[in-house]
Amino acid sequence: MTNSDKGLHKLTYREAVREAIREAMHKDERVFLMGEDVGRYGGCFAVSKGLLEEFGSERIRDTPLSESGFVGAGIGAALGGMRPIVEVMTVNFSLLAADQILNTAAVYLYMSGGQFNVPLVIRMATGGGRQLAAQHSRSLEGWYAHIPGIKVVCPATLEDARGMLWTALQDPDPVLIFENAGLYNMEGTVTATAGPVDIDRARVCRAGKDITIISYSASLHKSIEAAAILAKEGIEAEVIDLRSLRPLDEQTFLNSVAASHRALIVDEGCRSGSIAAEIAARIMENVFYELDAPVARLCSVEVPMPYAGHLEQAVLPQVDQIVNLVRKMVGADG
Amino acid sequence: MTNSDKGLHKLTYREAVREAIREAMHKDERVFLMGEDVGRYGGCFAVSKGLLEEFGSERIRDTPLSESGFVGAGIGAALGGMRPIVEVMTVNFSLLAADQILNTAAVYLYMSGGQFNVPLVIRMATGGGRQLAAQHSRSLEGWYAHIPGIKVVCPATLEDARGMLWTALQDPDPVLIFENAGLYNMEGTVTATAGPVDIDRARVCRAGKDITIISYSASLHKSIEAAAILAKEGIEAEVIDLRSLRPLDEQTFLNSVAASHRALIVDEGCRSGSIAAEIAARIMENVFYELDAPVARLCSVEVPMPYAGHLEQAVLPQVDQIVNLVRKMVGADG
Amino acid sequence: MHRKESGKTKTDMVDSVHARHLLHSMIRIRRLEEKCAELYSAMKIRGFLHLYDGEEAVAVGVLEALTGDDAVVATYREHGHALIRGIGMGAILAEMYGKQDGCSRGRGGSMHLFDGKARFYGGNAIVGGGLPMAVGLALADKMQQRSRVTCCFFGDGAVAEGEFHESMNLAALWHLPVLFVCENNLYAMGTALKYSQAVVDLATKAASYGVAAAAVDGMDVLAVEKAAKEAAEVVRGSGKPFFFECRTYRFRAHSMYDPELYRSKAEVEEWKGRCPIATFAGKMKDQGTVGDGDIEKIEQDVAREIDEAVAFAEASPWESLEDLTRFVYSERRAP
Amino acid sequence: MHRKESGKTKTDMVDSVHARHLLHSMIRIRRLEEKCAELYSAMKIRGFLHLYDGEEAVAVGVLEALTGDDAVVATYREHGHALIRGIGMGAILAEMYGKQDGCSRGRGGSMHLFDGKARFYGGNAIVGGGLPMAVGLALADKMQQRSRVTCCFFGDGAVAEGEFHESMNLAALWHLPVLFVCENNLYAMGTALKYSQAVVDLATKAASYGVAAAAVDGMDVLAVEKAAKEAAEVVRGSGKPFFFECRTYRFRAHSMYDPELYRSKAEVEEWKGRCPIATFAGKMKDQGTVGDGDIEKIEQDVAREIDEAVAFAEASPWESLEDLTRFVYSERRAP
Ligand SMILES: Cc1ncc(C[n+]2csc(CCOP(=O)(O)OP(=O)(O)O)c2C)c(N)n1
Ligand SMILES: Cc1ncc(C[n+]2csc(CCOP(=O)(O)OP(=O)(O)O)c2C)c(N)n1
Ligand SMILES: [Mg+2]
Ligand SMILES: [Mg+2]
Repeated sequence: MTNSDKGLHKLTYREAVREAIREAMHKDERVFLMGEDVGRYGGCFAVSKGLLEEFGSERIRDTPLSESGFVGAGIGAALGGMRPIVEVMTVNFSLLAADQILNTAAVYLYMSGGQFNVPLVIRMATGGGRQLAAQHSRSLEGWYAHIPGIKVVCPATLEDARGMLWTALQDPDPVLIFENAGLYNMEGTVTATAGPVDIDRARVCRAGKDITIISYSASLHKSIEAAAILAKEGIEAEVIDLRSLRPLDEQTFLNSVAASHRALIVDEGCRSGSIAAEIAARIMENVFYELDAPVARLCSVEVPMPYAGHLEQAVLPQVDQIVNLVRKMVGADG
Repeated sequence: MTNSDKGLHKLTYREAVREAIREAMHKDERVFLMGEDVGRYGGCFAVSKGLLEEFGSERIRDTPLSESGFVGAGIGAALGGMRPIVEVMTVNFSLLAADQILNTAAVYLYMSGGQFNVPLVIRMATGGGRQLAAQHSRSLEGWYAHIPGIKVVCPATLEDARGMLWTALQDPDPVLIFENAGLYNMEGTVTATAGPVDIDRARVCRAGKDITIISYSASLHKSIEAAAILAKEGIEAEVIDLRSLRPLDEQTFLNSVAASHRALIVDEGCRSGSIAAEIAARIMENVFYELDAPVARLCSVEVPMPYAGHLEQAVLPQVDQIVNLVRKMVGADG
Repeated sequence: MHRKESGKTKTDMVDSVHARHLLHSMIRIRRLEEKCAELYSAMKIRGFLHLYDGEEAVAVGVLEALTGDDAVVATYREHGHALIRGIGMGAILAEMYGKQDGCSRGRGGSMHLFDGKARFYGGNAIVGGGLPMAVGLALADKMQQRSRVTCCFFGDGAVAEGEFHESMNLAALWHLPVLFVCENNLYAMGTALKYSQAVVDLATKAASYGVAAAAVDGMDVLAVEKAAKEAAEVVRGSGKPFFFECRTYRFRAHSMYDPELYRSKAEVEEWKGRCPIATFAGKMKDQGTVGDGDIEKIEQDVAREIDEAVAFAEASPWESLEDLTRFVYSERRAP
Repeated sequence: MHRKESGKTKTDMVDSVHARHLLHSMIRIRRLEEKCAELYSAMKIRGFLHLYDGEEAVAVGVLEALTGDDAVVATYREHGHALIRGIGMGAILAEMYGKQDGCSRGRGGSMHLFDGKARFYGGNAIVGGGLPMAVGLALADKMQQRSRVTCCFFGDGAVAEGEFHESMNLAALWHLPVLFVCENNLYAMGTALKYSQAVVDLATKAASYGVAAAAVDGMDVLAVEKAAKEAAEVVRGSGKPFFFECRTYRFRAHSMYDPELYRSKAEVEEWKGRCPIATFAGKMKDQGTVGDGDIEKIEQDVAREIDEAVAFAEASPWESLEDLTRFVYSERRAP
């Protein structure tokens, strides 16, 4: 099924996640996948397609519509020595399991004085942009990142889609993996040996001296696109992929901003109380005197997501907005 | 039961909330209170004590332990023409109703193209400091403030405890009222005519030119205490009570910071992704060039709340920390 | 016109006007759904689209039991319910186009049809999420001494959600007039009922809440109508909830993305053989209650209605971007 | 020593060693709770404190049915369960003091007692929150082909939570070895069962999940023990869940803040007349299975154990502030 013995490997983000699951299931028999329609349906986003046939219904476990129940069962299974990957179809439905995630998974180790760690991985699709309206389009990864005791990672690239899962499974504590559903069809190549990645560090995707654009997940790609346009105008933007929202690798972006003196954060979450706000605050707290301009944020407009395409696109951060903002910021006193 | 025909009126925060509920129930027969143990038990924090006897079990409605069910029923009742006050015993348990709050209450008006507004008030106790450990000590008001479609208010004073409820009930949209449980025993006076208050505006509690301390709820009182200590040293801190976290009245604190050139935000929420981060970001975005020092945040340490008293106090912002921080900030280049 | 044949059971005794009305209703839904599928392929409709083909007898039969004052809470598979409840086909299609004249002003789409005048409370796309709301609507009626029914539709999949349990208990405990209508089409997306419920006879769930219940063949519009009317009468008369299971089947995929790996073509074909429209039409024709001409006329009327609705949707303007943040909060203060 | 009287039912036939063991266990709980109340007044213990007086027969009887390999998930009213499960009284009290030698290192307090070696999974203070975890622990056992039981305690109040429903269904659907133990003490805080459940006979809930069930007089330790052993055998033998309702009563207020407005003194007194310790002691004395001397000795042993535990807690150091952020995350990477 895979060509992993060959060098480079062409595939989609969806396939990268699938391969990561397959590999983990082969490497560690404690690993299993559980969630709504992961098996017989083939996965809501076709991520787990074919896995039921390969691993059987015990390890590719379809669950009833009981988010709180099966996320909690994931916690219990993790405590019982398994390494569950719980798929919550989309982050919107994870709100039904918010109690289990915050009040149990996130606090169990601490409350028990270090006795009970919860090696649970929860994967969820996130993000808007597909005209699914208010109940199916939330971007809550930044929101979850507020909670101590969990880790929150956001693979934006194929490497990370392929590699973060295993790293998360090796983590003794609960890790939430947010996959932006708009990325599943993204194609690219990963090396055959693509394996675990460090999820604690942000990554500089593009070097540049004029401004630092900090982003993650789907908006990373918009940021990179904008940087390419800006480069043609002679503006060199450094682009950073945060990768992990909790813990937040501040050193990487602080170093960059200290050098570029300007920062723009691009984030699909709603603006108020966003992870973008946190990053802005940290930049101010740490490299205030290096700043040539106030840190800017480009986030989603604060509305429940509308269905109509033109309205939805007006909610989400767009490439041209990034370009314009950067032009203004760099022009301001550069 | 009340002395509301006399001028000043001495009472506790708890009594102020109770009087607000009583008055609302008398004024508008569509108003009713529903939640766990609001009736026969007398209210978990004794807020609703005596109301069952006065209004009967239809309007002071004990619910089973079904947070999602009765919060959702509150939404339905609001849509059906009632004006429910739903009490979720503490914010910790509101996580069981997070789906109803975010995916229904917050989006219904928008999703329906303006047809169905949800005039629902949800009251919850919030906050730590009473040695209740990780599952009973969260401060999530700042977290909820991330969500468009709801309003989030935090009465810190007796006037607001007394007045915000009616204002919230007059609001056609869902309003979450967070009562810090540590304030229930706070005593003070309110005027007999204490009535609805404007919940859209922050309030300058104390004028000062050297720094702006921005806070709300329980930490407001710590901020005021710290300001008094600082005043003896000749440092004049302006103290602002945010009152509402969504919408956030930025003009009040921006004006203040523009004049004082320094800001400290004190917030019992966990630091990363806090409302404090949002305020810091807005200050930077709007009055960056007025700042003499980076905006500072004093938030809770990022741990699940420990039980032991000395550990818990080390988690929460404290008066002496505020004082020291301000001293340092004002000294820095003042 | 209406011939009463001896030996027929009571449900079969339906007059021609009513038979044509039921047939018309079901055909309106079916043709609308077909048009939606077509418009989806043409990319006029986007997002998720959940069609109701095969289940028409449920919405049509149940909604016959309600009055205009009653409330309806439905799911994301609600085009049929919205239509029969009286929302214009134009407003429904315009909504799916994302246009300003849509019944949710283009903000809701296929999954979120709403109508205040019809007391149609959506269009709820969180599975199980509408159940507590129905409880609350009924509570409001009870507290305001109004004798109305709140009818709440949900799928077999929703029964596994905690909110089902909480809502059933609340409605039973507080004696609230909710008609819980479980549209049991045997699958929740790709999960067959037997993989989601330890006990698959759903009507038995009601017992542990002390709620009256009935199950009916959801492919038989007359049976649904009759049983729904009885159920609604129980709700209206007692002020208490009723659990009404309609056993049905969806002919199409769960949504437009579903490759239908989880069920066999044979199973689908077998159920298609029980098509509620064809079955009912056939029976009525056999009885002579409706004729070929009647059906032809219905089809023509519906075709015209659909053409007009499409034209309406096409012509409707887009919401202005300036209004993007309108309706996040209400525009007025006093409720 | 053990006299078998004719005419006694089987549950009454208990040998003296076992009778003293049960009595000792129940008295340990009772005296510990009394000490807790005292220490609470002395402000040595803070936060919420939920005492178990009156319900001792449940924890003692049920835990007799488990082996050391089995897992226990309990609520915030879990001192008794923790104690009987083998956590030292010193570690329990030190926890309530907030000290470093506490079984949760002072981070949990009364509501969050934990012990890895005892497979004691807390100490869960979100009502209903432990139920899905129990399902998962049992799932892990099943997937790893271990024949163990997960025993999950919860109150009558928890039955109204959606998580009860989801957990029962999952355990039944997947055939998981969970012993669900409902400690029905008739109240959830101040809410009597009749105000929280439309159907108050809780054991009947199990039917809609196809789960075997039994209800037992929770004031009778022998009855609880016998029925619990049978229930645990069913779980162990079948690998399937069992719903076990213990009908009991709490003699004290819900927590230290509760003015007990919701029930009459007379009701409390009546139940106190059925005290599981006094009743059992009386019966055993009548039968001659235990003597006054036995009981005196038990009381002395327990008093000494408590004194030592208090001394241990008093002497235990406070956790250093430097360790405040320890255990937010694990210290090692590889699991
Ligand atoms: C809480 C929640 N979880 C998951 C989903 C994704 N989802 C949408 S429809 C559906 C199946 C629902 O099945 P059922 O209730 O039987 O209704 P049907 O689609 O068959 O009409 C699922 C899993 C959702 N919308 N909400
Ligand atoms: C989800 C949730 N809601 C509310 C509370 C507050 N609370 C704590 S105990 C309790 C009553 C629980 O009653 P029951 O389950 O019968 O257990 P008991 O206390 O009688 O042992 C309540 C309402 C909580 N801890 N968790
Ligand atoms: Mg279905
Ligand atoms: Mg109880």
